Order: sequence, then structure tokens, then C-alpha cells
Amino acid sequence: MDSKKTVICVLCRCYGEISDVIDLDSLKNMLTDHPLVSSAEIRDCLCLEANLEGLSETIRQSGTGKVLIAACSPLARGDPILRGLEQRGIHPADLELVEIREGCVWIHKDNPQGATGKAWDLINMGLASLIRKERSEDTTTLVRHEVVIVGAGPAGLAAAASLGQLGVKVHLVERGKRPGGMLNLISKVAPDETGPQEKLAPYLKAVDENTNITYYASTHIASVEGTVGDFAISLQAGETGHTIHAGAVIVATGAQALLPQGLYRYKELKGVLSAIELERHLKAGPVQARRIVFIQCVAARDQARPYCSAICCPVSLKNAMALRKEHPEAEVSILHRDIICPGSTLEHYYRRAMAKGVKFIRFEEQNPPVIEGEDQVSTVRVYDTATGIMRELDTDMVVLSTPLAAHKDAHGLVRMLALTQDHLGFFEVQPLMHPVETTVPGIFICGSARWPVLADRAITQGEAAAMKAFCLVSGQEIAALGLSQFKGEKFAIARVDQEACTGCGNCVHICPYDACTLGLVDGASKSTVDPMRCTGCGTCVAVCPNGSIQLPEQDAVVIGEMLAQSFS
Amino acid sequence: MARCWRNRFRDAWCDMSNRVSNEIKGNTKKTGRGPKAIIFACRWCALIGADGAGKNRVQLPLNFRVIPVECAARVEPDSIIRAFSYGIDGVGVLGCHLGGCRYHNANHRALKRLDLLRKLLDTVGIGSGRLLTSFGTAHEYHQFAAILNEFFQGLREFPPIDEWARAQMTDAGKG
Amino acid sequence: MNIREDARRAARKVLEQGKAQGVLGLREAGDGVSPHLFEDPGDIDSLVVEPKWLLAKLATGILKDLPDDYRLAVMCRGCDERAIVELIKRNQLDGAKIHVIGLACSQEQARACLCTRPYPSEVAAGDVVEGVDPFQDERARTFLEGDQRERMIRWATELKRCVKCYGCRNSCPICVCVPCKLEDDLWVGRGEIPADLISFHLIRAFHLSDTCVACGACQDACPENIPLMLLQISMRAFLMQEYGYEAGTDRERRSPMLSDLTKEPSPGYEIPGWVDSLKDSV
Amino acid sequence: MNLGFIKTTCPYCGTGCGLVLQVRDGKVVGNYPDRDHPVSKGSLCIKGWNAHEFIHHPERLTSPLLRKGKTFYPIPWDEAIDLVVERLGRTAEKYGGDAIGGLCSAKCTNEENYLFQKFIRAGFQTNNVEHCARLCHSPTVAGMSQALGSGAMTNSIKDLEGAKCILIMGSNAAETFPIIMGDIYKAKDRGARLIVVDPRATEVAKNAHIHLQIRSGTDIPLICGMMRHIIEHSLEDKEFITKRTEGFDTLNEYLTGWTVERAAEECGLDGDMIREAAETYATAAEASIVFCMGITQHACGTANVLAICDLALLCGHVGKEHSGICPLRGQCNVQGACDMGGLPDVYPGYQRASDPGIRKKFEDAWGRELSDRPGLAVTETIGSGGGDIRSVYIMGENPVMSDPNRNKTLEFLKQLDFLVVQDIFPTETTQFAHLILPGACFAEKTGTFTNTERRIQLLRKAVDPPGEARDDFTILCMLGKAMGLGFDYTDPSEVMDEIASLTPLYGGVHFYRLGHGGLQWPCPTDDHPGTPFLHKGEFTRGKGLFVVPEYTPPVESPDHDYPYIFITGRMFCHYHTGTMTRRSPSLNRETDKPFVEINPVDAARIGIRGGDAVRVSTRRDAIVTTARITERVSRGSIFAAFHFFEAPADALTIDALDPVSKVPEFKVCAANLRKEESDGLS
Repeated sequence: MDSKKTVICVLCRCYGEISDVIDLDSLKNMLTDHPLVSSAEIRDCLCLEANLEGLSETIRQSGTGKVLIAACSPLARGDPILRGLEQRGIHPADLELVEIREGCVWIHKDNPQGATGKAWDLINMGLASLIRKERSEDTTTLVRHEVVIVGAGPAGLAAAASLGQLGVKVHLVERGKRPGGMLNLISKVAPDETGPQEKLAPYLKAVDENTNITYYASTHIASVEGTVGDFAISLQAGETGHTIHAGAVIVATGAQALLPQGLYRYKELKGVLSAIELERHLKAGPVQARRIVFIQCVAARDQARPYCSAICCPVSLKNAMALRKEHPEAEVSILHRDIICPGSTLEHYYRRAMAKGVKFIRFEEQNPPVIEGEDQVSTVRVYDTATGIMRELDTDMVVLSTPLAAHKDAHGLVRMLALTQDHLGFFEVQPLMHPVETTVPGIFICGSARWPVLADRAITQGEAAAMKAFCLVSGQEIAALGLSQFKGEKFAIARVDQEACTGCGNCVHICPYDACTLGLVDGASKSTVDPMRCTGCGTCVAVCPNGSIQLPEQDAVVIGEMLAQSFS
Repeated sequence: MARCWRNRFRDAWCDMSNRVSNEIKGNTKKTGRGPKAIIFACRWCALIGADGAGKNRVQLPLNFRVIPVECAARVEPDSIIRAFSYGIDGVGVLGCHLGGCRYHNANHRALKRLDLLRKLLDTVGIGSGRLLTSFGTAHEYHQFAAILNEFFQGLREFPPIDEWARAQMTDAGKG
Repeated sequence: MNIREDARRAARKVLEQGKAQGVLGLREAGDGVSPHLFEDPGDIDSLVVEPKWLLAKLATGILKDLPDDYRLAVMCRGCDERAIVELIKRNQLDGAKIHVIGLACSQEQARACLCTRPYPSEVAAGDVVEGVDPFQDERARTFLEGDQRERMIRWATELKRCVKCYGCRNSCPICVCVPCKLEDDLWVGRGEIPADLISFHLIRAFHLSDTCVACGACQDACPENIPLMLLQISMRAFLMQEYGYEAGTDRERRSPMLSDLTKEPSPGYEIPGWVDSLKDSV
Repeated sequence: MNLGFIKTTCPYCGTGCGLVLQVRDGKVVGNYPDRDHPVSKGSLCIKGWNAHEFIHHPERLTSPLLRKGKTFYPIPWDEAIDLVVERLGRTAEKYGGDAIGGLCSAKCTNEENYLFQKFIRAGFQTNNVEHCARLCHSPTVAGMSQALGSGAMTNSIKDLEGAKCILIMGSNAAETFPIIMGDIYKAKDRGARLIVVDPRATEVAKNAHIHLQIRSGTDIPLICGMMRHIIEHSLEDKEFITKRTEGFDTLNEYLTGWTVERAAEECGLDGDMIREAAETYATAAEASIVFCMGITQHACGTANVLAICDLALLCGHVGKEHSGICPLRGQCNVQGACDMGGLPDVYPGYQRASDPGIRKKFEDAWGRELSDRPGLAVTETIGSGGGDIRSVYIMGENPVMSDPNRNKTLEFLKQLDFLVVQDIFPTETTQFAHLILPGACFAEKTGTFTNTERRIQLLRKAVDPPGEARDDFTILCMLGKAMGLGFDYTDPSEVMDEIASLTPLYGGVHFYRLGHGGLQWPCPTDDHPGTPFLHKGEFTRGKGLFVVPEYTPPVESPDHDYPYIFITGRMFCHYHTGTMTRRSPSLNRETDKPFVEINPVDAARIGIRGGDAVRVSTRRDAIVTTARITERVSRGSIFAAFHFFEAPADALTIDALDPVSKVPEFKVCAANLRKEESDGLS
């Protein structure tokens, strides 16, 4: 058995920041007769290139395995030191950084003797981790340079166009007969007032002409197998069905306009329309009614749907101005709780509507407007919060602006792709900085499927999703460790010791990413981890009764030994 | 073959901690310098708080050691119990706020589990005051420092946990 | 109504109607009571129901060796049946192969085990008695009352008697892990008694926090009669009060510990509506 | 698919717990506690739970092996039987019957031990029959027979629960008898006072009310001090002494020399602890004394037992419920082996071999003329280099590991003309055998064990022995038939009927009566329910006899070269020579390396840390083992368990014998401790 002394310890003086407080020499002496340490050195400011080069040189000469560096925190200069050494050919699993500056010296300045003792313990804990940790085995899968885009709305079309332009084979699958999604239902696109066809023209042209893009009309997805890099998606068009393979999937299934059932006497009185019906009339031709009232936030921003659908206000402004444009003498008023038109274009759009004579009346959620009339709507009474008086508006037509709501289970996509929905039914995305990535690697999302958006925002999200998908499928193969969707690599990939696993399924149920599955291994049920899906969070490790599933980078022995060495 | 962590032939150095009988391990570790604590800090928030406390030179009690973990949900309850059995007086698990977990609601599981563990610690008299859990209030340096100081304040009221292991009997035997 | 006669009648009926090829129960032969696999209705007359002998773990072991088409009926008390449900949930048992013949426990048996539900889902023999609130039990009160320091002394005194026979783990129907964490020196000091006061007992107790079916097998098997059930009752009460969850009562519902607060909400915590809300949470 | 649950008795310690073996297709696959067993009541210790793990071990002996030079060759059974009979017969003719020695086994059943001693006695007209009781409770048999008339445990195990005071002397019951310790704890929960006398601060001592940590070997001064204090404060049971005992005056006069101060000084305690212990014991309504190897394995072992009897008789704490003297017998059937006459000086049922009437009875029963010369104790023959013993037949024993001063044992075995060893595993002793016979373990035979509380319990055969191995009953029948002794029994129950006819104690014992829970002897007639506790109303010998316990300090006490007191003993997860437990994975996982317990102060002085390799040496031998630092041993003494062949602790012990019972002094000898320089064992 070769001698166990394989670790080189490097203590950084850090321009005196560390060495002034703790006694590095005593640490060095204690380290030299540590059963694991072959040599201990004190160096200065390892973060400088020259010193780093010198250090990596001595490491390479000594040829022994592992290096422990006691210096500043990773967030300070620690990471750059580690990255520097890695670039100089030292395997990351052989490196361990012990944070003795921020973690010990700077927070115990007034107790140097105690700080030295603590530094010794921290170095021992670092050694416990260093001699035991490994790098998870990285598996790679070949990538198909193909992307499936589900839904040919503005988002899907934009994604398809940009991906096609990048030379990636695209399969654009549209459930309906014609592309365009919800834009087909509307007369003009807010806020730039162009027709839906002109808005989508460049993308439709790209879809037709670009040979890379194959378009499947009135086709829906029957099933999805496989993982990132090689999804096998079976499409169903009427009876004929066939399977295509793709490296990534972009979900652009959009949302659906909500019908205001049972609100404001909808369907009870003639003249009370939903916003979609108004769009149909506007598309057909000029509207006869002269006195029109729009009511905003119908069935939105309330207990059931605590969200603002972001498109109703701009759409109502557009329709109101269109009506005023046809009949300048028409009285158009918008009853609203708040007009939400973020951004300069929409703000300008709002002011233009005011200039065009559209009246705006604000009401409170507690007492909404009341519609009166026998079979045809006659008046709308509303308590105007600005003036504090009850207003009565004679109206011929009432338009109810309802929010966009999520498709119930996005036509089974949720189950097939094992995506997760938030409690409002929209697809859940990674929080904070990753709007177009879902919890499942290789599956992206854009447009109203993620959140109600206007057409131009849907298009930008489509292109964003296309770019992210392109980053994924552009390489030859994908490494599981690289799939962390964030900067850098995954911390680890869980590994199951199949002998010890009793097949209880705790890990399968708790994994936030459904990365663990139970399979039969010669008769007994055992758990296996899908390296692509696992993000290395370790949630499964905490519930495994006998510790069969572990993170190789920090397994139970490392933590156990760190606990044992923590207060020697 | 996946290396099984239950590697029977772990090198001698790893066994060092175990050779001394538990009873001795209790008092050789008695540093007599007040309560000892292990803090499992989630790498995405609490560790940044701890790092911030370092950068701002906030003076903290000496007897705590931080073990960085990928997520608060990764901390095995058995590690917490093993820490208590090693004579460590307090264990902290600091994670991200609900809904803000980088690993998609993994911290919910940690939250529930630690509530349940608190029940067990209260039952046997170790006291749930020894288990510090904070979700989402430790990523700023001043928050981290405040939580740690308050935790140590609480720990000072508890008797050292070694005493639990060697608690004398009610009618203490003489000799 | 004689519980033994009803049990025999139920077992005979199961065998005759072919619902199961064998009944696992207790047999009174010359050598006292021992478990037995009754396969022909003839020798059901020697079937008895006393003393309390938990058969769930036995059934799991037997089923592994029985041919695939073999259906096994088991004489189950309430806790046995709950243990079988838990084992099915943890894929140690195939639910289709098990047929439960329910026995209801008597009042003082319920009191002895501090059992809140001393009856199975369908009772074939014995009459249902009302469960016992474990916290009213006199011994439980002495152990769980008092301030934290008193409890510490009391539990330390009790746990120092442990002779590390592993009887609590061996007799628990849910403890099926081979190898088991308690046998590794990473978690529990090896080779000396008493077993590591904190890590042996609390690791075992917490592993069963959400799967303990309160059958009392651990307490019965302990030679030094340490009240091991008292470690579990406060955790079980917490799960019932917080999530309305009791181990072993529903084959589909997994422990609330395994899912996030959106699927298994706990009244204590309110999840912010928006994904990236900065509202200060717990 | 045959699946069965067979109830049997545990093969390890003397508690006699009930096991249920789960058998499937001829293999034992599981082992559960017997929930309605009178003694174990549904619980087991770590050895009991894993008692089934060695049954199907690959190293089991499967056929008779004959040694040629250094290697063993399998031979058929009939050839082996003829060889044994011919070689033993030739030795008997050449040197006379007394040149034959027989070691029966405390692990075999009563029937097998009875047949073994009948085979040796009737076959070769010698009383040289011995077994390992010599090394453990022979002083108890000698001492208690002399004082009370019967050498067995006076009360039963469950009876301990009701005692108001329990005095535990020289027994680490928490590790060696965990189930009995459960009953002692039940008594403590009911308010009983526990007094522990043990040089080591064992778990029993830590959980006791009073722990008298005496210097090893000073039990008699302690007891004399206590008795003197009781008499001085007239706490003794005067009415009991006058009515039911004799010889009190000689004892009283001897005790005048033993003031409490002198006792305290000798034991290394302070006086008022002895006074408190004495008062607690004397004033308790019902008090039991529990003792084990710490009392018996001394050069003054018999005197120790006599002192205990004197103390019990003095306070009247014997012969009634919850009050008695309870020696804990170590092996599962050491009580049975003694009952069956496995001792050189008694026939079955402790009937004296020197008594011509008794000899006549057995000669008529067995049809062979029997020897009137007393047999030799095994420790004597081995100790004396064994000039006159030429051939030995060992059944189920491992003297090389268990006897003191191993070098002498090896010399003795090497110079034998013929040695036949019958065991289930190759052990340290089978290496020296000329012929090895493969026996059967507890799960492969039917028969009876007698546990420490005189309860005779049934063993039921669960599986067949492996390969050609036979159970010992069949082997002995074959040997008996070959010798023409008429061993034509078809079933062990017939042997038990023969025993019942010849032994008054077992008069009413028959297999059909032992179905559930067994019977506690004495059980003179077929309808007798057995006796929970002895000496009710009248002692077996009539009146209890006070005998003056002569105090002799340990033979070898620490000195300059060997400064430490070396104590040997058992630990919780292994059993005796480790033949079975070290082949059980669950037990070996608990502790697989030998160790020596060292007090932290001594360890610090020598610079030893936990896990270091250390060399323990005495005047006789030296072993290398790993250090375990614990406060369980007091300063100046070290403890090692004797289960590990890599570091056989018993090899170091002194073979000084107790004059009466010939038990070796395992518990005290002087040893030295040094850090092992080379990498040693770690």
C-alpha cells in the first residue's frame, strides 16, 4: 500500500492579512507530521499569475495527487486560483480550497490564538473532504441538430424562423389549421396597429421558404420519449402518425382567452360582448354601435386569478381608438381599475387614446360597474373613484376584457414532458434569471404558454428560446455535467449503490426534477438516476434510509469525517 | 463499479475518529470554550451571507464551523443527529426563502423535515433550541451575523450536550 | 363472540374459496404458539390469535420465496395491516399477492401499545374497541413531562441500559435496509455498549418518523424494556395535526415529507404567489 | 415449497432464550424471538438474533478426517469409528483405563453428555470425564454443594424481578446475560437497590446505585467486612440462623479479625461504602445475590462462593421467593453437562462416584464394572504435563483457546498417543487431533438443554447436518455399539427416560412433558411441576453450613516488570472461543479485531492513542492487539476479551488452580503493556 502521504498543503499569507493574525508556521509544522500530508508550504498571494505559475510548477514536479489551498474565499480570489490551477492541468477533484481568510481570520481578528486553532480545524475538515471526494462520472449523449417547436403562434414562428436561419432543422407543429395562433382571432395587433398577417409576414415567409423548417398543420403531439439531445416525439395528424427525433423542444402553445361566464350579465343581455367577439366584429367590418363601454380586469386580478394579463389594456385602447376613428362621434369609455401600459410605446399609445377622446373612468374592485337593460343593454352605472359620484352611461355595447388563461394541461404536454405547472396552470420556469428554461433540461418555453404577453414580447421570447435551444444543439454532444443551465458546471450527479438500494422509492418521489426512476434489476426494484436530468442538489440523499444514493463530490463519509474533525 | 461509500477498508486515517470509545470522545472534545456549532450553509444564499460577514470584518463567536452544501435539502437528518452525538452543541441549517430555491422547491422538503426533527429533539430533551433553521434570512452579511449571534446566545443556556451523553442517573450511583 | 373461532372461520373461508393458497397465522402445537403457514383448511383448528405476534415482516420474507402466482393471506391486527400498506408503498411487497384477514385488538392490548387505531380496515374477528390517546398513558406522561433538562436525565438514564441487541430494528416491520446505517461506524460507534446514546436511537427513531405504524414491536422486543414507542408518538401526532397523515392508512399517499408545500401544504407556511417574490419569508 | 417455523433454544449463553427458526427447503433462512417463552418473553440479545448465521457456513466439517503427517484426509464413518474404538482400547489395555481422558461439551445436549460419560466410564472403567465447567463454575458446584447441598442456582430468572435488593458480584451481566439484565432492570424500576461489585466500571455498575470498585481478587475481605458489620449491628436473621443453619460460631469467631477498616484497606474502598452495602443487603425484605466468573475464576474461587453462601445464610436471604444465590451459568448447557455427570467425581445427578452403593446402581444399569478411583480434572492433567493420560476424546470443546497458559496445553496435546476431536468447525484444537469427527450444531439435533435456572428445555431439529456430519447422539451410539455397550437407542427421548430412571433430580423429566417452557429440576416424579426455587423450608443437605472462607490474595500480583492487573472476560457480541460468533457476519461486523481496554491515564503515560497496536506480555506469553481507551477499566488494570485467536487473551493467564475445584485464576495476573513499534495490526 503506497504511503498515504499524498496531499500538498499550501497556506497563503495574503500580504499579511492572514499571517498577521494566525500563526502560519505552527500550522505548517503541525501539518508536516499529519498522516496524510506530504509537504506543507507557506506562499504569498497565490492570486498573482506568477505565484500561481510557480505553485503549479511545484505541484507538477512533486507528481503526488492532491492539493489543499488555505487562502481566501471562493467568491474573492479563491475561485480564480482554482480555475488557474485547473487550466494548468490539475484535475478539479484533486483541489480543495479552505476559506481561512473570510471564514476565520477576518471574523476572529480579536482572538488570534483562537483563530489559529479554528484554522487548524478548518484545514482538517478540508483534508477530510479532499481525500474522499471524486468527480461524478460524466456521461455524454450525441445531439441531434433538430428542434421541435410546439405551437405556431407568434412565439413559435419567431423561434422557427431564427432557428431555421441558423441552419438547424426545425419541426414546427401546429395544432390548428393555420399558423398565427391567437393573432388570427384579432383585427389589428396592438400597439403598432399592423394587421396580424403583416406582423407575422417575415416569419411566415421564412417558414415557407427555408428548407430547414418543416411545418406540420393540424398535428398534435402523441407522446415524447428520451431525454435531452435525443427526444423521440411521435406526432399525430388525424390517423397518420410518425415519429421525429430532436435535440430540444420549444413549447410555444400559447394560452386561451377566457370567456366571462356569469359576469356582467354576459350571454344574458344582447350587446354584452367579450373582447374576442369584438375583435371578430372589427375584422368583419365597421361596428354600428355608437356608445361603447369597455370594462377591464374582468375575472382578473382577483382571488381566483391573482395576476394581470398584461394584454387587455393595450387591446382595449387599440379597439377604442379604432371605433373612434370610424365614427368620431362615437362615445367610447373604458372603465378600468388601473390602466397597465408599461414601456414608452404603450405609454404613448395610452396618451394617444386620451387625445382621441376616449374617456377613462376608474372603479374599485369592491363595487364594480352594474349593467342595466331588459334584453338589450341600456345603461352602465359605475361609481367613479376620481370624482366620487355614481356615473350613468347610456350604452349600446359593453365589451368585457377578460385575461388570457393557461390551457388546462397544455394538451397533455405537461404529463408527457414531466413539466411542472404553477398553481395558476402556467408552466413553471426556473426562478430568477432564466425565463425561457424549464425544470427539464432541453425543453424551453416562450410566449403566453409561460405568461400572457403581447405579440412583440412573444416574438422576442421566441427568439430567446431559439437562441438557448441553438446553444444546446449546436455542439456535437452534450455533457451531463455541463447541463446546469447556469454558469459553470453542475455540482454533482447523484450515484446509486445498487447493491444497498432497497428500492423504497423515497428518492423517486422527492426528486424535484424526476431524475430518479425505479427499475427491476434481476427481480428486485432498484433506483437509477438519469444523469441528464439530475442537477446534483442532493435532496434524494437526505431521504435515502441507508445512504445508497450519494453525491460523489460530497458523500456521507465526507460530511461524517468533517463533523468528527470539526472541533479536535 | 460504483464505489460504495460503505467502503469497508477505509484508510486508517478515516477510522481515527472512531477508535476512541464514544465516552472518551465526549470529553476529549470538551474545549470548555462555550458551545460549539456546525452550520450547514446553502451555497446559493447563506454561504454568500457568511462570506459577506467575513468581508465586512464582523466579529463572530469562535466556536462555529461552516460546511458548505449545495442545498439545505441535502443535509441528512442523520448528519445532524451524528453531530450532536459527537458532542457538538448546536447545528444550523441555513437555506433559501420559500419559492426562491435554486433547485425548484427543494428547500420546502428541508423545512418540513427539520420541523419534524425538532419534535424528536424536544421529546428526548436535547431541545429543539439546538437546531437553528432559517430559510431566506441569511443571505445578507448582517442577517447572517445576527442569526449566528442570536443562536449562540440561545445555546449558552443549554448545558453542554456531552452532559446528555453522560447524564448521571436520578439517584446517582456512588463509587 | 369468540375471536379465535371467528378467526378460524375467516381463515377457513379464505382457503376454501381459494382467495389465497396459504394463510400465515399463529399455531398452537405441542411446543406452544409459533407462526405457521396453513395450507389446507383441515389444520386450521390449531390456529390461535394470542399472543400478539406481528407477521408483516415474516410475510414479506416468505413472499419473496413463494412462486409468483401464490396469494398469501395474513392474520393481521390493525398495525400489521398498516405495516403491510407501508411495505407495499416502499415496493417491498406486491399488494396483489397479499390478502388481509383483520383481527381487532382488545382494549388492554390497545392500552399496552398506546395504539390510536387498534383495528384493521375490515375486521374479520374480534370487536372494535376505541383507540387510546398515547399522551394520556401514565408512563408517557412521566417521560414527556417536565422541563427539557428533566427529560434529558430521564431519557439518558433509560437509553444507557441499551445492550445493542438490534432487536428494535430487527423486529420493526418497516426496517428492511440491508446493510443498515446503524451497523456502520460512520453513524454509530461500533463494538461497545450501550449503543451511542444519541446517534443509534435517534437515527433509528427519525428513519421511522413518517413510516412508524405504532405497532410497538420495537418496545416489545427490547430486553431492557426501554419505552421506544414514546420516541415516535410526538412525531406521529405532528404529522397527523399538520398534514392529516397517518402512516399505513392509504396505499397511494406517500409521506408528506417527500413533496413540496404546494402538493402537501402545511398550515404553518404560506407560499408567496409570485415565483420571485421578495416578501420576507420564514 | 416446504416452509416451517421450528421452536428451539439459543445455543449461546445460559439464559436459555426461545428461538423460532424459519426453515425453507432444508435451509435456515430466518430467526425470530419466541414471543411466549417464559424466560426471554419475545426478546433476544445480539447473539440470539444472529444465532442462525453460522449454521450453513462453508467451513462446516462435513466428513471424518484422519491426519497423515500434516494433512487431513476424509475417511468413511465406519472406518473412523473402528479406529477410535481400537486406538482407545489399545491405550486402555497398555496403560489401564485411567490413561483415557474424555472432555464432553457444555454445547451438546443432556442426552449426548450422558452417553459420552457412560461411554468413557462403562467403556474404559475410568472416571476421567471432564468439561469446561471446570474453567467456570466448578467452584460454585463445590462451594454451594458443601454449604447448601446443591450447586445450582437457587431461584429462577423471572424471580429476580421481585427482589428488593440485588447484589451483583463479578458479573458484567449487561454484556454477557442481557436478557437477565432486563429482569434486573425491571426490579430496579420497581424500587430495588442495585449493588455492584466489579473492578471494572461496566454498564451494570454505571446503572447501579452502589458500585464497589474493589481491587481484583479481594472479594472475600469485602464480604467478611460486610458480615462483620451486619453482625456488629445485629442485622442478621437470628431466627433463620438458629433454626436452619449450623457452624455459625466458627464463622463468627473468624470474622472478629475482619474489621470493616481492614476490609476497606484490602479492597481499596472506603469503609462507609462497605457499611452501606452491608446494611442495604441485610435490611432488604428480599435480596438476591447474582455472581459469575468474577467470583469463581480465582485461586480462591471456592472460598469466594463459600463467602457468598455465608453472607446469604447470615441474612436469611435464601430458600424463599425473590431471595437466593444465583450463579449465572455461562454456556447453554453447562448446567446440564454437570447434571449429567460430566465431572470426574460425580455420576449423573451429583451422585458421588466414591459412594459404592451409587456405583453398584450404575454398574447394574449399564452392565459394566465401573472404576472406584476418582478421575482427574482437565486443568490438573494439562498442568502436570499429563504424563499418565495417553489418549483423549474431546467432544465440542476448544481447550487450546479456552484453557490458561496455552503453551502447556499445546505441549500436553502434542505428546498424546491418540487425540480425537468432535466439533462442527475446524478450531485451534482440531489442528492437533489425529482424527476429527464432524458433529452437528444446535439446529441439527433434537435433545434438551438445561439453562442456568435449572430449566430443562427442548431443542428441535430444524435442518440436517451438512455432508456426512452426524449429530453427536448418533456418533456416540455408533461408538457405544462398536464397544459392545448396547447403545441401541433409536431416539434421544429414550436416553432421557434412562436418565430419569437413574437420576432422582430428573425423575419426572420426559420429552412429552417438556413441550412448552420446559421443567425446572428437581422434578422427582412424572406429575411433579418442577421447582421454581430450592431449599424451601429445608436445605438439600438439611441445615445450611457456615464455612470459614480462607482468604488468599491473588497468586500473581503486579510488580515492577509487570505493573498492570490483567483481567480477561467476554464482550457482548462474541462468544467464548469465537468458533461460531466469528463466523457470523452480523456479529463479526460489530467487532472484528481484538482489543485491550486501557485507562486514559495509563494510556497517556505510555503515549498510546486509540487504535494503536500494543503488546501485552505476561511471564507466560505475549500478544499484539489494538488499544481501546476507555474509563471502564480503573487505573493500573487492563481488560481483554478472549474471543480472538489472533490475540488469545487466555494464553497469557496463569494456570494457578483453586485447591478444591481446580479452576484456573483467569481474572487476575500481572501483565506489561508496551506500544508496538512496527505497523503491527492496524
